[in-house]
Amino acid sequence: MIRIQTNDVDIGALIAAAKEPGTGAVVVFDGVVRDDGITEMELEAYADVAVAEMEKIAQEAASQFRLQHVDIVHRIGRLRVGENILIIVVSAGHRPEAYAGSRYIIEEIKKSVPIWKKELTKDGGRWVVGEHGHGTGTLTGRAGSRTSPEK
Amino acid sequence: MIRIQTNDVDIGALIAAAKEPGTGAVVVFDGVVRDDGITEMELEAYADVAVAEMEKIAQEAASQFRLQHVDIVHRIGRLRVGENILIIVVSAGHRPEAYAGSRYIIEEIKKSVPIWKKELTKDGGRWVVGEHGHGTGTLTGRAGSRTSPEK
Amino acid sequence: MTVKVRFFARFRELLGTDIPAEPEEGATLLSLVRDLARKRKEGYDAIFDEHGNFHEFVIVMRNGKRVEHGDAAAVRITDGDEIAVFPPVAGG
Amino acid sequence: MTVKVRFFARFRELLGTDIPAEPEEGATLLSLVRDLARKRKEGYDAIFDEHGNFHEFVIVMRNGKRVEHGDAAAVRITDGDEIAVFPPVAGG
Repeated sequence: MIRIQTNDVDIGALIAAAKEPGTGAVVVFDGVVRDDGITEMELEAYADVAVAEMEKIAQEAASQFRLQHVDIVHRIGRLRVGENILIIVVSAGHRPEAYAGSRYIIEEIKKSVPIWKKELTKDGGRWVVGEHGHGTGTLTGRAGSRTSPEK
Repeated sequence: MIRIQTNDVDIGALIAAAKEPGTGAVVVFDGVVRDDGITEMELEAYADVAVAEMEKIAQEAASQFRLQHVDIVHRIGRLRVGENILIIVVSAGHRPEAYAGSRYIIEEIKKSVPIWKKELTKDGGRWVVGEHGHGTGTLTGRAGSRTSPEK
Repeated sequence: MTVKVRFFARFRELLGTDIPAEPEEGATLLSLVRDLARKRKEGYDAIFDEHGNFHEFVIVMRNGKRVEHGDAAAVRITDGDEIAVFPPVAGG
Repeated sequence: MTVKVRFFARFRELLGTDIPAEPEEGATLLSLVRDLARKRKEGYDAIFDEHGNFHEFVIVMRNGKRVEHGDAAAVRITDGDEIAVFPPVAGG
């Protein structure tokens, strides 16, 4: 299940559904609104493209790390401190693949999925600068080479 | 919460309880009985020592990776394929610490916590050989230097 | 012809989003976005530099595919296109 | 004096566990475990080699603290001791 949604999700149910007969390890990443002196966080997505990109990331991770199941649920809308932003659930036969696959997915999401966050404070708000958002050309090169028409 | 128990645990509730005001990432490891041609798995523990050792590992992980919260629940008794064996829930301000801390804990548990698994098959059963259980002296050296009386 | 232009995040706050446009035949991706951004100087300056080129960090997509800045002046808009313009992503 | 000896996993299957024992004064950790293990050859052979030393992989604890094999012949048992003998761990 790869989704962008406003609602929260039942992580326990996702874990149960991620288990296949050969599953030996499930790893969950849960990204949470951190209390950086903010009141709330507002998230928006270019949803169609974001879901397509997350599906691509999930497929790449499944193939590269032999994952048996991948769920990615990214929430949008207004979230309070402590609320779940992003839940990644992966299962694999053994733990090295499960950890590595999970980590791969979050790092790729940070790089290339069109979602933005605004931290709301008492004085207004500030858009969060992405970890790859400094115009270094890394994102440009990667995303461009991956989705440009000549590919 | 560091526990050895027969019952399963509500992972969703553990995740919710792991969140502190500064939490930005929760990572869950869930070790599962894998279908390696077995019917069930039987686990036993030297419980007092196992809990003490897991508490030591949790404290070391919390300090080394600045974890805000650590839960370790290791189940014993008879478990079916797909059931949870070991649940590790950690929270941290940022994801690198959460992933690294979670991984540290599972690797240390494999090395030094006195728990054993027997795979039950149609033909009987076989004790699982630990990943560090080949008499290489690694375990001997580590555990010995850590818990020997002269320390 | 009718196309749609979507701005996101800070660009959306400055220029709106899901903007229907009816560019003339021959319009390019660059000319279309420039024309729309000109309605508010702050929005234009957020996306373009003083030479009228996209700032290095700006990401442009046409129908969900990334378009390199260097190609934006050559890519002709066609009927039904969805153009998206946004700052660096910050999800996760 | 009364002590308790706990075997785990395969050793438990072969020799039982939570075994109360009343060793004589001067008994050592090594002599105590040897005496108990002798009740079943398969159990003894699982724990000791042909020289009567612990197999390299065997782990021995006294009151929850690891005892090195080389010290087992020198460690004297005292009243209330809990001795544990087990194969390599395999949790997680």
